Amino acid sequence: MRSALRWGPGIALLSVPLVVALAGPWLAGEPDPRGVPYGSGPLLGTDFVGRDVGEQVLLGGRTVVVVALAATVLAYLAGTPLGVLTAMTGRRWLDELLMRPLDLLLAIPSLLLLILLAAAAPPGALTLIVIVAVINMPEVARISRAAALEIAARPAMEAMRLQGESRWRRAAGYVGRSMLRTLLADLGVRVVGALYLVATASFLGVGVPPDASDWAVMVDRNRTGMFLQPWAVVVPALLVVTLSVGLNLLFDGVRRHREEAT
Amino acid sequence: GPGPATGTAATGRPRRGGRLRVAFAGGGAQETLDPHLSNLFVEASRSKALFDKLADYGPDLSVQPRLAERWEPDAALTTWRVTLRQAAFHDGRPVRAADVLYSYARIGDPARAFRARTTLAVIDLARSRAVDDRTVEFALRQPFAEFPNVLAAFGVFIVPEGTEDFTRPVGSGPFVFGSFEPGRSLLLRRNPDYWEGAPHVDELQYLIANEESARVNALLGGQVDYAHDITATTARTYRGNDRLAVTRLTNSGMQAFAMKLDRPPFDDRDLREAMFLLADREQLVDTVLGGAGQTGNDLFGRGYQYYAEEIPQRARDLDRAQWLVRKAGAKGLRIRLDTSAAAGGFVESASVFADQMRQAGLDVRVAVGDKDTYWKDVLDGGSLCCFRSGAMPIESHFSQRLLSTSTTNITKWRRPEFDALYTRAVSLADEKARRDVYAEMQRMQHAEGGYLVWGFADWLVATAPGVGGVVDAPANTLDWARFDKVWLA
Amino acid sequence: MSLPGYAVRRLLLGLAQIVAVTMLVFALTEALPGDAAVVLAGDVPDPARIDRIRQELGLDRPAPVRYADWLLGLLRGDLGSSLTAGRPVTGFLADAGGPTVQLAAITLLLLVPLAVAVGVVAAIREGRLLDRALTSVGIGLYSVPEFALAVVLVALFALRLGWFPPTAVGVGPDLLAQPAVLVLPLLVLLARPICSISRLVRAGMIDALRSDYVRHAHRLGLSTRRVRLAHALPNAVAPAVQQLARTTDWLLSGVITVEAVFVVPGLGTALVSAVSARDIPVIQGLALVFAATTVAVNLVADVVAFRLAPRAGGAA
Amino acid sequence: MIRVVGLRAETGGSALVDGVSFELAAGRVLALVGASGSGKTTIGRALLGEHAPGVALSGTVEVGGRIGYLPQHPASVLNPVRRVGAVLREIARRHAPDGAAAERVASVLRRAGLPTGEDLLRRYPHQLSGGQQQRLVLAQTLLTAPSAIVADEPTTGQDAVTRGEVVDELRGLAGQGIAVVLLSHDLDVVRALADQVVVLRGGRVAESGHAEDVFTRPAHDYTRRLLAARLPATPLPVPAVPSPAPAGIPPGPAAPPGRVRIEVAGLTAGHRSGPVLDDVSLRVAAGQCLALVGRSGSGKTTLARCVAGLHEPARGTVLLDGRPLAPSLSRRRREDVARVQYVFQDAHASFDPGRTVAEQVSRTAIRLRGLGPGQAREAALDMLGRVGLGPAAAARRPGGLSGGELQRAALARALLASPDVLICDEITSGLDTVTQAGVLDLLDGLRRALGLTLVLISHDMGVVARLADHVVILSEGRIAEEGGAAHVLARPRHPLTRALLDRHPHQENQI
Ligand SMILES: Nc1ncnc2c1ncn2[C@@H]1O[C@H](COP(=O)(O)OP(=O)(O)OP(=O)(O)O)[C@@H](O)[C@H]1O
Ligand SMILES: Nc1ncnc2c1ncn2[C@@H]1O[C@H](COP(=O)(O)OP(=O)(O)OP(=O)(O)O)[C@@H](O)[C@H]1O
Ligand SMILES: [Mg+2]
Ligand SMILES: [Mg+2]
Repeated sequence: MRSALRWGPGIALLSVPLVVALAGPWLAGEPDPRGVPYGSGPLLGTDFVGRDVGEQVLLGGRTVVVVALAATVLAYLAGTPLGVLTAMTGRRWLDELLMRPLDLLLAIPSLLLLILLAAAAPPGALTLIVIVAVINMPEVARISRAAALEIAARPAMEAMRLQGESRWRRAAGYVGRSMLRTLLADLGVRVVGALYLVATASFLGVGVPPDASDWAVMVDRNRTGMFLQPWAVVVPALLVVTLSVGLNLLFDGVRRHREEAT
Repeated sequence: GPGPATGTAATGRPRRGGRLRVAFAGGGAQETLDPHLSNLFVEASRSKALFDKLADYGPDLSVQPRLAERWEPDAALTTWRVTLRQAAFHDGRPVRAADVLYSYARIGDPARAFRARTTLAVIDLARSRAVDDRTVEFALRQPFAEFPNVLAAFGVFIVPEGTEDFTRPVGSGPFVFGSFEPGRSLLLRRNPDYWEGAPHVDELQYLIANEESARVNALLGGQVDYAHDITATTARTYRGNDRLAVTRLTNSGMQAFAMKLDRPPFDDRDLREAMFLLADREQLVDTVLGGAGQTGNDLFGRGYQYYAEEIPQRARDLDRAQWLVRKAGAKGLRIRLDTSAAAGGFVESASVFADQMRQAGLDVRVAVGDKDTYWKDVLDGGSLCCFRSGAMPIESHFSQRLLSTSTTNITKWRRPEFDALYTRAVSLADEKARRDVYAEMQRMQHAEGGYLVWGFADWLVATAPGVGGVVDAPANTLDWARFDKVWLA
Repeated sequence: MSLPGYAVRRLLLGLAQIVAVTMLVFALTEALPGDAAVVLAGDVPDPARIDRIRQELGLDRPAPVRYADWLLGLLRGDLGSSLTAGRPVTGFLADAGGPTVQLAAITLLLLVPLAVAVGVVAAIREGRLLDRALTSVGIGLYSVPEFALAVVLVALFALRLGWFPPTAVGVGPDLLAQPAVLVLPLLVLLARPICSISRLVRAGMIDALRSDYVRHAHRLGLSTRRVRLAHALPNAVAPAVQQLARTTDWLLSGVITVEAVFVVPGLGTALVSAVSARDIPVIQGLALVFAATTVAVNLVADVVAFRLAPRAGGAA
Repeated sequence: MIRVVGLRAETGGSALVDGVSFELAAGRVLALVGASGSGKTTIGRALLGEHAPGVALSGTVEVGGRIGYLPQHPASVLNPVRRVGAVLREIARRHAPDGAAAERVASVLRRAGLPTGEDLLRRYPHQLSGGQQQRLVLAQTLLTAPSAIVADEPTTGQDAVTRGEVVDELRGLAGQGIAVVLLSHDLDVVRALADQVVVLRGGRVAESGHAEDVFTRPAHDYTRRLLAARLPATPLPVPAVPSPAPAGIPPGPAAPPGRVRIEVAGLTAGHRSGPVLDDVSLRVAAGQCLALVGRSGSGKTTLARCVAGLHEPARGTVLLDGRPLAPSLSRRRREDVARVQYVFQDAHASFDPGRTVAEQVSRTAIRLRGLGPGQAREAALDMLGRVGLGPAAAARRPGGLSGGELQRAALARALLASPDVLICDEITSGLDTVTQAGVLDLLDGLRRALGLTLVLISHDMGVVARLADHVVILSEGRIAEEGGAAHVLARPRHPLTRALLDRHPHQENQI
C-alpha cells in the first residue's frame, strides 16, 4: 500500500509518455496524405504542414526521449569517472589538469555553447546528444567529484586500502556505490534539464530540423496555430511535462527508499 | 484553398495627426540608416521614409518616376537624360544633379561592396555629367532600354552630396529623422514640405520585434498599429476578430526549387521535366503558404510587366513524371534537397516536396543547412535547393540570375542563345518588340530551365483597427511599407 | 587557508578562465561555416562581392592574427568594433546590457527570498499537504520550458485579461520606467530557478531541522522562530548558494528566450543575432561579459559558501 | 529535584528501558552506569522529554525546574556557522530579556572555566579544542539557569588531563546546587563524582544505591564483573617525591630487547594546518608492545598513520625488519601491506555501511592472502569468532552492530591479514570495562601466541599498564619521554607524563 503510493504516481505518469515514445513509431503506420495546416482532421487535427498530429505525436517521442536520456547517460559516463578519478587521486596536479578545462566549459554560457556547437556540427540527433552531453558533463564531473571527495576521505576507504583492495574496486565498488544517492538526486533534475535543453535548442532553431517529428519541435513550431488547433501544442507539451514530472517523482521515490533503507 | 481574410482597414477619409507605430523584424546590431546598405525589409522601409529614389516600381513592377520627373534616352539608348523634380532635403537644400551623381558614385565605388553596385555597372560614371542642377546625363557602357529599372533598383537612394555619416540622416523623403536606437526603435517626424504632399501622421515610429508572435501580440495589446509580415495561420486565427485587420500584399515573393543544370542529375532534361510534372503546386501553396498565394508556372514574375501569360500552366502529371524518371534512369536515385531556415516556408516546402518526389520514384533526403550562410552554400554547392525571390522586374531577374556572366546564377543556366536574346531585348527601344523577345526567353526557361517555380506568396501585414491607407502592393515596390499615405482614424 | 588568500587565488584563476573562454569561443566561431562577409552578402552571394566585404572587414587576415589583435586591444580596454555595424563593441554592450542587467538583477533579487521562503515553508511542513502541494507544483513548473510558459502567460494575462502588456515593444532601454512590462518576463524567468533552488533549500532545511544543533537550540529554550531562522536556515542555504551561482547560466538562457518572446533588445538577443551575423568582436565581447559574470558570481558564491561553511575551508 | 518512576521505553514491542526508577536531590550527582547499549542515553533523553523516532516512552518523569543537557559529542550540537558570542548572547537575552546579556555571558563563561575575552566570542565552534567545546556547551546550558543537568559520556575519548578538568567542572556544578545525572561507563569518573549509582543491564536496573556502597559492596553479580574488569592505573605505587627531569635532556635510548621489528627514523610530518611531528625516532622489538601516549592533538594518530602508510611524512623513514617501507601505501608491496596493519579509532566510520561485515572482513583474506571467496569467508568467520562475534552478527551490516562489536570486527579484519605489526588507535575507549577487558585479553594472547608486535595508542593508563612493554610520551610532535612501561609509569620524569598519570580521577578520590 505504502509502496503503491510511493511508486504509483511516478510510474503512472512516466509510463504514458514512455509508452507513446517507444511504441509510437510502430503504432503510427503509414503516413496519411497531407491535409491543410491546422485543420480539424482526424482526432487531433493537423499540424503546421498539414500532417496528422496524432501520428506526429506517436512518431515524435522517440527522439526527445532518446536524445535526453542518451545525453544524460553519456554525460554521466564521461563525468562520473572523471570526478571520481580526480577525487581519488592524491596528486593535486592531476586533479587540476583534469578539472580546470571543465571549469572552462562551465564558464561559457551553455546556450552560447549550444548555439556555437550546433551551428558548427552537422545537424542530427547524434550531434544533439553529444552537445547536450558536453554541456552537462562538467557539472556532472563537479558534482561527482564533490560527492566522491567526501566519500574518499572516509576511514572506510583507508581501511580498504589496508586490505589491499585495488583502486578500481575502491572506485567502483565503494565510492561509486556510495555516491548513488547524490547522483540519483541529481539525475532527476538533469534529465529534465536535458529535455529542456533539447526543447530550447529547437526553439532557437539549432540541432534538429524544424519540421522533425519531435515533441519539443512540435511545441515550438505549432505555436502559431495554437488558437486554431491547440492539440498540436498541448499534447506534445503535456507529454514532455508528464515525462519530466514522472521522472522526478520516480527518482525522488528511489532516493527516499534508499534513505530509509540505510 | 482556404485563403486568409483580407480586410483593408481603410476607414473613411484620411485624417491628420498621431503617431503611427509599425513593427518589423530587425537586425539588431547590424541595423543601419545608410540607405545604400539597406538589406532588411525594415531598412528598406526606413530608407523609403527618409530618402527617395529617382524612380520606383509600381504594383506590376513597371517603373514610376519619383525624384526624376522624366527620362529620355538618345536614339542609341546609350545616353539617358534625367530631369529632376523640384524637391528639397530635410535641411532645406534642394536636390541637385550633383547629389544624384555623388550617390551613384558612392554605390558604384569599386572598392566597396554595396548591394546595388552591379546594377549600376552599366553606367559609365566618368562620362556621365550634371547638365544643370536639375538635369543629369547618364552615359551607359552599352545600349540599355531598361535603364529606368536601374533608377528604381533596390537601395539606389539619393543622398546629399558628400554624405558618409548616417547617424542623423538627412534625406528628401516624407519623414525627418528624430531619434534612433539600433535594434530597438527609430522615431521620425512628418516632413511638412515633402514634394509629394506631407504625410498624414505626425510621427512614425519603427519598432523591432523579430518574432512574428511578438509582433502580433504587440498589435493585439495595442502597443503597435502595424505589424509587418505575419503568417497565414495568424491571419486565419484572427479572422473575424475586430482587434486585427489583415492586408494581403499579393505576389510579393516567388517560391521555387532551383535545379543545377551543369551537373548530374539535373543536367538531364527529362529529369527536369519529370520534376516539373511531379510537383503538386496546389498542395505546396495550401500547406506551405497556408493558401496565401497563387501557383506558379516555372516562370518568374507572374502579374509583372512582360510576364508571358500565354504560356500554358503546367499541371501535375504523375504518370508521365514517373515515366520520365525511368527514362532518365533515375528511379530510386538518391537526391539531396538543400533547405534551411533562411527564409520562411523553406523547410516546410522541402518536406512537402520531398514527399511528392518520392511518389515519382525518387529517393530524396532533405538536408537542413545553416540559415546564415545558406545563399552562399547553395550558389555553387548541391544540385537541388529551395529558392525564393522578392519582387524585381523580369529583366533584372534575367540579368542577375540567368546570363552566362550573372554572378548569382544559381541554376547554372548558361546559354549563348539566351544571352544573345537578352542583349537584343535591352537594345530595343520599342516596348512591344522587347516584350516579344522576353516572351521567347521565358519559353526557353519554361521548357528546360532550372527553376521549378511552384508559387507566388502573398505577404500579409496586420493593422490595428482604425489604421487606413495600407494598400495591396508587392513587397519591395513603391507602395509597400510606405507610411506617408497611411493614417490613424 | 585564509579567506583573502583563497579569494585572490580564485580571482587569478578566474581571469585565466575568462581569457581561455574567449579563446575557445573565438575558435568555435571560426569553426562555424561561413563568416561575416558571407552573411552580409545575404541572398546576393556574388563571390567577388564577398571577397570585397572580407577585405573591408579585415577578415582576409589569418585567424590567429585577428585573435592576437583582439587580445592586445583587450589589454588596452578596447573590445574592438562590430564587424557589421561598425559601432564599438563597448557601446554596444552598454546599450544591450541595460535591459538584461535589469531583468537579471530583479530576477535574482526576487528569486532568493521567494525560493528560500518556499523552501523553508515546505521543510517546516514536511510531508504535509502544503509541502506536497508546493513540491508537486514545483516539479511541474520546473518541467515547463520557458518559451511554453511565456506563450501561456501572454495568452492569458496579456491578451485575454489585459492585465499586463504582452511585450516590451516601444519601451525604452530603461524597463523600470514601465514596471508593468516587467511582470510577465519576470514570472517566466523566475519559474524554474525558484523550483530548483527551493528544492535545495527544502532539503537543506530538513537536514538542518533534524540536526543535533537545532535540537539543542530548542533545549536551550530559544523560540521556534529564532531556531528556524537564525540557527537552521544559515546551514540550509549553503548548498543553495552554490546552485544560485549556477543559476546565472540558466538565467542567461532564460533571458534569451524571454527577450525574444517579450521583445527586450538585450544581451540575449544580441548574442543570437551576433552569432547569426558571425560578428566575432561582438560575440567575443558578449562571451567576455558572460564568462566574467559567471566567474564573478561563482567566486562570490564560493566565498559566501566559505563564509557559510567555516569548517569546509573552501575545499571547492 | 528529579523523580523517575517506572520509566519504560519501547520500540516495535521490545523494551529498550524497562521499570527504571530513581530520585535525585539538588546538588547531588547520580550516575547511570552499564555496558554499551544498556539504555543510558535513552534514559538521559527521557529526562528531557525526548526520545528517538520510533521509540515510545511511558512511566513518570518529574523534573523540578529547567534541565540542561551536556551531550556526548559537544561538536555536533554547536552550530557550525554561528559565532560563539552571538549564540551566547542570544540565549542570555532569551532567558533574561531585561538587558545585561553581556554580563551574564561573562559570568557563565567564568563559571564554565572559559576565558571571557572578545577573542573567544568571535570564534566559530570548530576553532575551539574539544575540551573548550564541551565547556562552551556547559556555558550555554548555564545561561538557561538549570536546576539539573544530564551529562552523557562527558569523558569518552578525552585524555587524562582533560578528563580531570571535566570531573572538576561537574563537581563544581553540584557544589552550586545543581542536580547532575552522569551517564558513563567510565567507572573511575563515576567513582570520583557520584553520590548515587544506578547500574543498568539490558535496560533494567541491576543495582542502585549510594556510590560508596555500590563500589565497595556490590550486591549484584554484574556490578561485580564491571568492577573486577577495571584496570589498575599503575602497576606500582606512585613515588612520593617525583624527581623532575630537566627539560632538554634527550630521552634514554633504552634499546629494546630482541630484534627490532619496526623502526621510525627521523620522522617529520604535518597537515595543511601545519607541522605535527618533528623528528621522531623510535623502535619496537618483535613481539613487544609499544604504547603511544600524549595529550589530544599531540600527533599520535599522525605518527601511527605514517607507519601504516596512510600519511606521507615530509621527512624520515619507516623500517620493517631494517628494510625501509615505501612512504605511501599504494607503493608498498602487497606483503608489506599485510605485515603492517592498522585498526581505526572510529570503527563505525571504517566500514562501508552498504555491505555485510563478514563480506567486508573476508576481503582481507582474498586480497592479502590470496584465498578464494569460499575459503576467505570461512577464514573471516573463524577470525570473527575468535574476537567473539558470532556468524549471525557477522551477517549483518555495520549499522546492526553495537560500537563494541564493530570495534572487534575491525580488529578481526586487520588480524586476518596475519600481520607482524598491528597498530591499534584508541580501540577500547568506547567500550565498557567488561568488553574492554575481553579485547585486551585477546590482543595479549595474540601477541604471545603469534609474536605480534603491537603499537597501542591510548589515553587510558590502565590499558597502557595492562599491555605495554615500552611507553613513548608524545608532546606537541616530539618525544617527551620514553622507556620501559613499568619504569615510565612508576617514575615519570617529564611533567606531562606526571600530569597524565596524576590527574587520573580514580586516584583523586582514593580512599
Ligand atoms: N530508535 C531506536 N530503535 C531501535 N532501537 C534503539 C533505538 N534507539 C536506541 N535503540 C537501542 O536501545 C538500546 C539502548 O540505547 P542507548 O543509546 O540508550 O544505550 P547507551 O546505554 O547509551 O549505550 P552507549 O554506551 O553505547 O551510549 C540499544 O540497544 C540501542 O540499540
Ligand atoms: N586531516 C587533518 N588536517 C589538518 N590537521 C589535522 C588533520 N588531522 C590532524 N590534524 C592536526 O594534527 C595534529 C595532530 O593530530 P593527531 O590526530 O595526530 O593527534 P592525536 O594525538 O591522535 O590526538 P587525539 O588523541 O585527539 O586522537 C592536531 O593538531 C590536529 O588538529
Ligand atoms: Mg549513549
Ligand atoms: Mg588520534
